[in-house]
Amino acid sequence: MADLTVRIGSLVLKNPLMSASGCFGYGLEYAGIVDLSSLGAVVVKGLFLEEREGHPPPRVVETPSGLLNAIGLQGIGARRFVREKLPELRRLNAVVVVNVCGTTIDEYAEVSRILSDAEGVAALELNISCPNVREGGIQFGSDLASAGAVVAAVRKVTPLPIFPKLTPNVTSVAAFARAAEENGADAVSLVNTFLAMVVDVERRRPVLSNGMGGLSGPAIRPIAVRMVYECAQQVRIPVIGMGGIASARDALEFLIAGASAVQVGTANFVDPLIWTALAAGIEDYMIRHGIARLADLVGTLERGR
Amino acid sequence: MADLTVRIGSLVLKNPLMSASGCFGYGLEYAGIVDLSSLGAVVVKGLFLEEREGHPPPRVVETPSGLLNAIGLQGIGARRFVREKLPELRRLNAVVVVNVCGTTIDEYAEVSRILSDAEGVAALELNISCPNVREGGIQFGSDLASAGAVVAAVRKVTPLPIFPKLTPNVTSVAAFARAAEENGADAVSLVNTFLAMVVDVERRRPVLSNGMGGLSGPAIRPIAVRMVYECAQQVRIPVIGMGGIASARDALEFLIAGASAVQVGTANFVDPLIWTALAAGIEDYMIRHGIARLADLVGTLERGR
Amino acid sequence: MAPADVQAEVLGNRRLSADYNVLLLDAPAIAAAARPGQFVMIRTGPGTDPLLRRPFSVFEIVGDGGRAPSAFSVLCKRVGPGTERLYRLEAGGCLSVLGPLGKPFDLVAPPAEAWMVAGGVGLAPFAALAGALRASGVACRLFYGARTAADLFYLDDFAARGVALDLATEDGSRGTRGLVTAPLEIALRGRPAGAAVTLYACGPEPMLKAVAALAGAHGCASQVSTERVMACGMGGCYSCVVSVRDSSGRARFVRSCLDGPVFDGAAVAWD
Amino acid sequence: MAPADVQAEVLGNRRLSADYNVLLLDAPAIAAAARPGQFVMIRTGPGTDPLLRRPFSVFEIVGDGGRAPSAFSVLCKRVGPGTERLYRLEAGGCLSVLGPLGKPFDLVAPPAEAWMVAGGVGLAPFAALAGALRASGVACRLFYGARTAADLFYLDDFAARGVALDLATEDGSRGTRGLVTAPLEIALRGRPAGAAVTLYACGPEPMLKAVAALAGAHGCASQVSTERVMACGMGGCYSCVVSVRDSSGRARFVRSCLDGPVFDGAAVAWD
Ligand SMILES: Cc1cc2nc3c(=O)[nH]c(=O)nc-3n(C[C@H](O)[C@H](O)[C@H](O)COP(=O)(O)OP(=O)(O)OC[C@H]3O[C@@H](n4cnc5c(N)ncnc54)[C@H](O)[C@@H]3O)c2cc1C
Ligand SMILES: Cc1cc2nc3c(=O)[nH]c(=O)nc-3n(C[C@H](O)[C@H](O)[C@H](O)COP(=O)(O)OP(=O)(O)OC[C@H]3O[C@@H](n4cnc5c(N)ncnc54)[C@H](O)[C@@H]3O)c2cc1C
Ligand SMILES: Cc1cc2nc3c(=O)[nH]c(=O)nc-3n(C[C@H](O)[C@H](O)[C@H](O)COP(=O)(O)O)c2cc1C
Ligand SMILES: Cc1cc2nc3c(=O)[nH]c(=O)nc-3n(C[C@H](O)[C@H](O)[C@H](O)COP(=O)(O)O)c2cc1C
Ligand code: FES
Ligand code: FES
Repeated sequence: MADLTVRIGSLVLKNPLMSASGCFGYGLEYAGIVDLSSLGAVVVKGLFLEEREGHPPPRVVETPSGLLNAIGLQGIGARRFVREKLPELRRLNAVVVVNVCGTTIDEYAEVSRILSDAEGVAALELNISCPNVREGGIQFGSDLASAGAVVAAVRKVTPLPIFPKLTPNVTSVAAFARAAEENGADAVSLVNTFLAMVVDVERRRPVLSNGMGGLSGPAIRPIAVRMVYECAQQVRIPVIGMGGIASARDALEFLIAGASAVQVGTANFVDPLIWTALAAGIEDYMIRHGIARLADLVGTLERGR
Repeated sequence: MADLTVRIGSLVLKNPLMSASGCFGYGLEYAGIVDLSSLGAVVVKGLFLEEREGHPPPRVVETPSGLLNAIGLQGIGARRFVREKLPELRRLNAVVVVNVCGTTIDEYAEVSRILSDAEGVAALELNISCPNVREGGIQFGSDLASAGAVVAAVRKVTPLPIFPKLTPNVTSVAAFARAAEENGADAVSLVNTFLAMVVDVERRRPVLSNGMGGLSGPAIRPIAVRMVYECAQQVRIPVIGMGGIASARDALEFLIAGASAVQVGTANFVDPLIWTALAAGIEDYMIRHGIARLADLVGTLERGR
Repeated sequence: MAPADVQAEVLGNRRLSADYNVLLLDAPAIAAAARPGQFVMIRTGPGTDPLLRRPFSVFEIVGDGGRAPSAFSVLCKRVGPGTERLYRLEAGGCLSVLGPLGKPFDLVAPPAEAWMVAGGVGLAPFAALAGALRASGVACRLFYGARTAADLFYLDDFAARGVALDLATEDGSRGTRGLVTAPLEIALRGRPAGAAVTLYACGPEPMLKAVAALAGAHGCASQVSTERVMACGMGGCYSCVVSVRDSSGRARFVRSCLDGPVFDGAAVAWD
Repeated sequence: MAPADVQAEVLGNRRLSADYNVLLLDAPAIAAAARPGQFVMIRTGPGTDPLLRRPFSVFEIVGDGGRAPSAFSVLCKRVGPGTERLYRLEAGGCLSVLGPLGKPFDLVAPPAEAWMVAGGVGLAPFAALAGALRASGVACRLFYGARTAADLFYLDDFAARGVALDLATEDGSRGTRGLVTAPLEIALRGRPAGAAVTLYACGPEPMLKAVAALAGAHGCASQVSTERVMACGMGGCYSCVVSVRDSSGRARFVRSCLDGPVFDGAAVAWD
């Protein structure tokens, strides 16, 4: 049996598979069909301090091999999450990572503090890359100084591992990975969605009520793999890779390119039981290639032919 | 009958349809099955001053709804093009646009000069965005000052309409569109391909011999539409849009988002006779919506629901 | 009851017209658990274009003689690439089917009457609903509207179940000319005072809104089956929200795949 | 001759094994123009995944009695999503087919002999080639290798055309055990001095390289049909290059869809 454990800061995960934020609800929605404790970690929907309504529908539209969404971070807020969802997630032995949102640096810190004080949160993913809210999100994530400031501010208030989630909508994602590392991040996760738009040509309006949205799914996978590779070349902290993963082969692309762990978002919509196949496929590959520990596979891409 | 003519600088095209550079050879390859004079313009493969061998195969790999390529700008060079291809293209009444490449600003200017001196080149597209060559290309296209400098240098040596082709691999494509406008460009074209990578997991190497490549095709369309929209909002010169157009509906998305003309690349590989269907589909749409002139459709996207 | 993700064999594909077909799927786990008004998410084929599963109401639940249900059908209308694939499927093929999902209709009991209102493919949830209601002796009536007579399906089946039919077509080729809400309104006006009627509606959103309004105006309850783009069907994505008033009257976006697709017509905040 | 882009009806799909099938396509324009060694680009279905057309050699050219060819077939090996779709197609379906494309084989004339060397699905161009060569009285021999006996197809057809067969299988279940180049080498050694032989080869690249080397060593000409990923098949994209020496001996990348897929084995700069 291959050793699939992954270390991210002080956290040890039993395998490299995580649900991507916003694609797995609060985890509990899937508890009836997925053993949540079988995932390396359950990353839950992005949370602000307060509840949020999100955008009016239509919130999603399918594109060629992709999904465009502008949910607008509908959510119950950090406090209600701690009260209403966390106890059940703990009972199910889920390793819970919360995706932290904020409209100000103070809000990121405050949400992080609340979640750190609660029992049962394993790590914080800092969402500085959501393209679907005017304030916060991508506004922090596309400016090096702000991105660093968010990480530094959260670093001060929490002992939990933190990993900022980077936007792909920049010239150099790797520069943001370095800024994260320098400001005390334990890892970086990427990619969030690509800012994009679908036009309803009959109505001459965007299909989504919010106008633009974020593109995810297999369509973006080759770009995401490239970005993960670039970041992994430039930082020493672990990289958590995602973007279009829909099979063990896809996950292996990310791991070989340098991701220590991977997240699955859109593909979970198509195949909510994907986790078993992913774990089995990765393990099978490792056995076939004589790789005992996952860490020995991570970042083994050779350049040139 | 709807009026499909398009004006780009001093150039008037009979319709907004152009072949995308690198996806239509030198045009002549398709002369047996396509009436080249029926296209708004034929944009030929990128040309340096000298011949170029390009990268060893594999040069392309298919991705979900996309195509990743690293051809490496194999080409016959500007002088041979003028000698060997241009006369036949003129005979066929093609409106010829040449995609100009360079490893230095001087080379861009020199290639532009040679092409301007030749009889039968209608406009120059400045390729400052090819992700597949180390020198030149994207290196100019991802730095505002260099991009502006290339445009300014070419502007000095040619009376032909020039349109720099922008890379999508930057934080703000619109900033590059503005820089192009300020330096005398008659239009901008976008998007070139997205820097991306596919990993052969069995060999733990990139599938492409060059490592990374550029992603094109329907997969990228929603991102390209968004970028075209952003640029059209910020410049007064025409925007030539492309990225994954495979049907009249797709072309209309770009036109409505603000493109004055569109290019078709990858879809031409699938359907080399696509041009008739595109022209017919756009005309049909305009008649159905009571739009007499194409210019009255361009940029008519309404925001909000 | 947790949904199941099954590889269902296509037992038959009955093409009702150039656009409508009925797929019979061998899926005992889903057939046995499904309640009228619930839906399934179907992956229409391999590959990533189309990418997502598509939601379909459970149409008929098919028993194996007196034994437990072993199969169910979906009524499909061809509108795009996903339904195109389903239309072309041949018996013997296999489909990934996830379900049953969502909240079913609340079933009324006699003496209350059930009036079903279907617009086009909105007929889909009513075969199962009529079956369940008739089994408990509820008087049922189906108001069923479509473009034209050729788009009205399964009339004999509903009639054979003892469901009274009120038809409407936009072109007047069968039943009342116009929208189905017209005969519904007349029937509501004409019903004996005090007769308890619950309206069950499925169809285009303007129809649902009109039905909810008629229900309100005539003092009936209404249950409407909404249709939103659904990416996951499981509550994971928040794509499918409907604006619904809570007990305090405040409209909130709730996920129609979890809290619906059936809602109290009076609670929906129609826009 | 300009290629045609036709909507070809599938006249039949003969599944030879779990992985191989032969599609017969109704496409008079292509069938009439096609020469042995040319190929077609087939769109395997709607949608954008798979996105590109797939290249296939023209296998058999089928005449309508004595009249002009009206159909042709392709021999397909199932290796991925595109060939999977072609394997599953039923007669009556339609496919976009673009062709004929590329440079055909040069046909030798008697007394020169033609020895064809096929590895696996590399058999594909040789049915048409054998037909053309036999029609002009050229003595033909087919060296045909595959994994196992069950993967050797159309043996009777070639035999019936008067083609001598030399078989090889990797598992030894039929013919020589091992690679097909082994019996080829023996035959080259054993041939009468001065007998003019041209080798025609199609199969995996290492086989092509070996055949070209054998041809060189034994003073024969060789024509090899190369296989590259082809995005367009028309010369538009430069994806399909093969390194070929020009008259000055300099290796250059040339497009195998235009200047090939058939090349002089001696000119290819094998790596
Ligand atoms: C709970 C529920 C139950 C349902 N039950 C049934 C049922 O029983 N039977 C049934 O037939 N259907 C049912 N539906 C509807 C069914 O799910 C859809 O018809 C199906 O998903 C369409 O898939 P498609 O790929 O064929 O078409 P798609 O292409 O996904 O959608 C076609 C429709 O979407 C619009 N659209 C798509 N992309 C765009 C764009 N870029 N711009 C503008 N418009 C766009 C098109 O105009 C068209 O009307 C149900 C839906 C829900 C939510
Ligand atoms: C001129 C020419 C003539 C041909 N004639 C025939 C013929 O007559 N009959 C025939 O059966 N075939 C023929 N071929 C080959 C045929 O075109 C291919 O087998 C076909 O395109 C495969 O398509 P697919 O979608 O089934 O598989 P694909 O998925 O396109 O390709 C499958 C192969 O590509 C590799 N591959 C794909 N993606 C990746 C990746 N990300 N990393 C690593 N490897 C990858 C796979 O390992 C696999 O071996 C010919 C090819 C050429 C160039
Ligand atoms: C419907 C939807 C909602 C999302 N919500 C969030 C979110 O709340 N926070 C976040 O950081 N990312 C969010 N994302 C982005 C995903 O977590 C992920 O980064 C992206 O979808 C790429 O991965 P994928 O291609 O596997 O989906 C969302 C994505 C989708 C499709
Ligand atoms: C095989 C290939 C070769 C290309 N070569 C060039 C080139 O020489 N110069 C250039 O500016 N763009 C080149 N491009 C980019 C296209 O012109 C176009 O910008 C891009 O493919 C997006 O459009 P599409 O999705 O319609 O293909 C190439 C694209 C492909 C797929
Ligand atoms: S469809 Fe995903 S939450 Fe309802
Ligand atoms: S396949 Fe495009 S040039 Fe040969």
